[in-house]
Amino acid sequence: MSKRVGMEVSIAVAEAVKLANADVIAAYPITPQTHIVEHLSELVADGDLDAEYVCVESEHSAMSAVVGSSAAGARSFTATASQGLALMHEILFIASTMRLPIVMTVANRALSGPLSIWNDHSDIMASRDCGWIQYFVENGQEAFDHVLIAFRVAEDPEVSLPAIVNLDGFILSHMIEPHMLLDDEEAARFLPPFRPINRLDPDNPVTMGDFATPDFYTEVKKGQEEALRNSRATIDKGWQEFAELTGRQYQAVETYKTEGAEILVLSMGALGETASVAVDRMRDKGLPVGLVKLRLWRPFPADDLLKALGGAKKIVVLDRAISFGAATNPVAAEVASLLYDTEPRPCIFNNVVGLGGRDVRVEEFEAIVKKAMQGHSYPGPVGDYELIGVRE
Amino acid sequence: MTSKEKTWTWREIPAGAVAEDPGSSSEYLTGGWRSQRPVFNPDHCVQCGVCYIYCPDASIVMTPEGYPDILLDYCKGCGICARECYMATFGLSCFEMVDEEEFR
Amino acid sequence: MENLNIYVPRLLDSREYFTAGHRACQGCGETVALRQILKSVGRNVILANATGCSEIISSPFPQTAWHVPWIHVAFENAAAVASGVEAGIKALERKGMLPKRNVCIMAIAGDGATADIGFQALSGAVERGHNFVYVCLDNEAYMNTGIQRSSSTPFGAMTTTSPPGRMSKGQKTWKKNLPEIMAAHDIPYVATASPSYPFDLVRKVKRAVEVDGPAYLHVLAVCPTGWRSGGDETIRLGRLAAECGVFPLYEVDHGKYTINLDPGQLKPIKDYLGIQGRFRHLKPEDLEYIEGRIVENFEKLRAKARMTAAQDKPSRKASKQAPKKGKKAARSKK
Amino acid sequence: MIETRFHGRGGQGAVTSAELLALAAIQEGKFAQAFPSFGPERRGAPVLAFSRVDDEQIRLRSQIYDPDVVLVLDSSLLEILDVTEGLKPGGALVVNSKLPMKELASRFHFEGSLWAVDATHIARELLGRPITNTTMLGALLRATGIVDIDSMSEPLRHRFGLIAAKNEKALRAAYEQVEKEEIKP
Repeated sequence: MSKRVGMEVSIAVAEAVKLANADVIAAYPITPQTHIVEHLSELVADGDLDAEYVCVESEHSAMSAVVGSSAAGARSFTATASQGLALMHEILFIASTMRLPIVMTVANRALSGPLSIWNDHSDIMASRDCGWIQYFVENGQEAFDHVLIAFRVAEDPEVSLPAIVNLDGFILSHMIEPHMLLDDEEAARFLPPFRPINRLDPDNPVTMGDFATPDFYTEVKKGQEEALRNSRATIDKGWQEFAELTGRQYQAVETYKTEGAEILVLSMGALGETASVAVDRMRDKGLPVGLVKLRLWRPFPADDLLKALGGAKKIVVLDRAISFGAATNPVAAEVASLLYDTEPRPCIFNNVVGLGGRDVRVEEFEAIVKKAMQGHSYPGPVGDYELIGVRE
Repeated sequence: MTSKEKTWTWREIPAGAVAEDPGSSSEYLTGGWRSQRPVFNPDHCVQCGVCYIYCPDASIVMTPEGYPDILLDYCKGCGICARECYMATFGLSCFEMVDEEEFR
Repeated sequence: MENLNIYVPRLLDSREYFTAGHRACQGCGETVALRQILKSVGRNVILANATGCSEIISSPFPQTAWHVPWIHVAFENAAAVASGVEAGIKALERKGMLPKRNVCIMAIAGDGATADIGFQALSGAVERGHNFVYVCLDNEAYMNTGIQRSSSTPFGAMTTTSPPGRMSKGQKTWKKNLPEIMAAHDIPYVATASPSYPFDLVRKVKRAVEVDGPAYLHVLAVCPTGWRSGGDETIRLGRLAAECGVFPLYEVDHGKYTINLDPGQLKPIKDYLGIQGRFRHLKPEDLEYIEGRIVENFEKLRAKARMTAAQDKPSRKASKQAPKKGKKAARSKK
Repeated sequence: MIETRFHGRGGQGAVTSAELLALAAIQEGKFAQAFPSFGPERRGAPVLAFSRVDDEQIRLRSQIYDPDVVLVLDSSLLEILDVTEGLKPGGALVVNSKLPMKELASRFHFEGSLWAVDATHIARELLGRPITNTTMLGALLRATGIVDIDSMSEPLRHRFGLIAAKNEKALRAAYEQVEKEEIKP
């Protein structure tokens, strides 16, 4: 039976990995991810989880080790943040090309320099093209659920791709809150044993990680791209089956009070919950404001997002990372290209908020929306963005 | 690679781009790299197998009788066999390196 | 030490696990080593290969020269990948998801991937005590990218990034002593080997596989292309390297040093350097300097062998148990 | 929703206080958050922790600026911090202090109630060491009623195991001994 338990989100994530009966965990300590792997090492030390816990000497080796263990056929997990993800960067691309269904939680944190241990999305945005399935979660419950969902989808033979569950560092990772935990039987029902599509096996030797000449590289990349795009059907199926088990229904794009909204706020991650409080307040004041939350970042849910954004005149896109020198910031860039052909084309107001742990308050959401309501430029502005709260 | 593989569409590439056929590099013939060919003289051979174990290209196999058989499809003509032949110590190497030209 | 290589094939696995059709240069020493190593291990092995010559010559998609399961991930992480494979197999076997079969996990990497870019991953993996064999195929430079110097390039050698010139004699630094660094990790087994001595190499591979815990093999891989030597000189150069003391053949088995080939009087260094184009620019005084250091280093090695001679070579049984106990003790201290 | 700010020094267990309160609330079926001030503070430095408790799901994830309740574990912090900063009018300040109530009260100028108890004394006596995080929770519960005092037993047991009983005893002692004074600005 599911039970409702108060615990730190990081601990809940570790408990989900335990329920997934992971075989290998390789990780390196980095704030604010550390509590996840500390708790996992405790679970292994106490015999509550029968897994190999590999205390690697760097994140590069953490990712390399789970590539090795996954290729050996073991269900493999790691977690990291910020510089750690940056150090893994090289291997992320190889893991997805090799179609190894590793699951990783990233406790999103700013990238150095200057060194900042606090939360934003610059770490994952720098690795967004790594070919992994990428989820963003809003609270501890979603984080817990998505570890299991991520394994379920990643290991589906139709998909066989690695997955990242992004949870905001500190804001979620260090938060104590209630979680509905599954029991072993429910988890086992949802997550069948891992049956790898390729495995390092002396009885059936294959060569993994070969090099491709120009004659083949394009075809290999095309196959990988198709696999990631096609994973969407399995992701939806995973969410559906999870809803049948728990009653908790997830979607790639979720909307909050969007009916009749003229202006929509688009957010990813934990920001969405605070934003929803701001929407409540603005709706109470009679403002036609709604909220759209992107749970699935890769594969990008273009159709769902088009549907969710359709009809709005103005869209406030919240980015939590700067794409230095770019036309616009990462999320806004995707949204702008998505909406290029819509008629009439809505106005996109791009705001960068919450860099390096800068708190985002309900009042700030309201101010952002108010400003966008007064904004007139059309079509655009896209390249323009506002860095909220910066001292001039 | 075979011409068939060269026309593989992306759908035909195995997931993860694994090479599923062990030892398939043998489809690729490296014999064309050779400018000199080892010519074997069985009269000198003591069946020691030194040539076999030192061949970088696995292009010497031992016959059931214990003599080396050179796979000219793969031999790159490095000359290690001629040089390392046990009998070469006595000036009686089993292999003579002969210019490929002479076999045209 | 064998001095007669007679009837070699009868003592070895006749199957080829590293097949013909690979793209190595004529006279490649690395591929001789790979053939011998795999004949020694047999088919019950999983290889994790670093980026480098051995990887690039063997795995052009969709072909492969390998008859054993093989994975290549990147340049600097063969040890980390191998440690993950080992952990995965261990977990799956313990959980009853795979039958127990004592498969050998082996990492293969060049000297750059070992001494330079992959050094951290190697140190980490052996410190953690994974049961695997790490094989460094040392051809003394980044041959795959066109002969750039590594920290394993010997003093004075010409490479494309250590060219001799008016201000330079070639490689300015002494070769990094990887086997000793690995021995300092206090792992069960460290050995140097050369495919010019197949019996010795084959025995060492078997020992490396047999010990419980990490084992490190440092194998000299003569590279005619990078060393500017004749393709047919490869095996001979390997012998000269041992006989001149440039590449001493020795092993450190649970701390006990054994020199496997001690010619007493080392052969003159010019016998070895003189037939390689990469040393052609060196002057007699340079050779003298090199010779001096090599003799000195060989003496140090002899001293270590003498110092540890009294130590009993651990029996097979003991070698299976002793490191385990040691590991436990070390862990509980942390 | 009741928002509480906890003041302590690194190592005194302010974060644990916030955590225990949230866990007790969750156990009662309520919704709660507890979180530290996210920083690299080390032992001895002044630290903050926060909690939110509500009957409905909490969606607010910004920091707490205007708490309903402020809890101070260490009276020496009163000298260096304005612990009443942002405290809502009518809020409660719960302080560990051995000063007579009148003297303590004279130091504050906010609108609300001041609650004080000599938690250090209680902790020394009942726990054998001056760690006041669990003791002060007793004062907090008396002052606010955020959760039922009996709801603390389980989180304490889970957290402290064998020494849970001692901690609960100290918590209950503070609950009994805490004094109140209304403060006017």
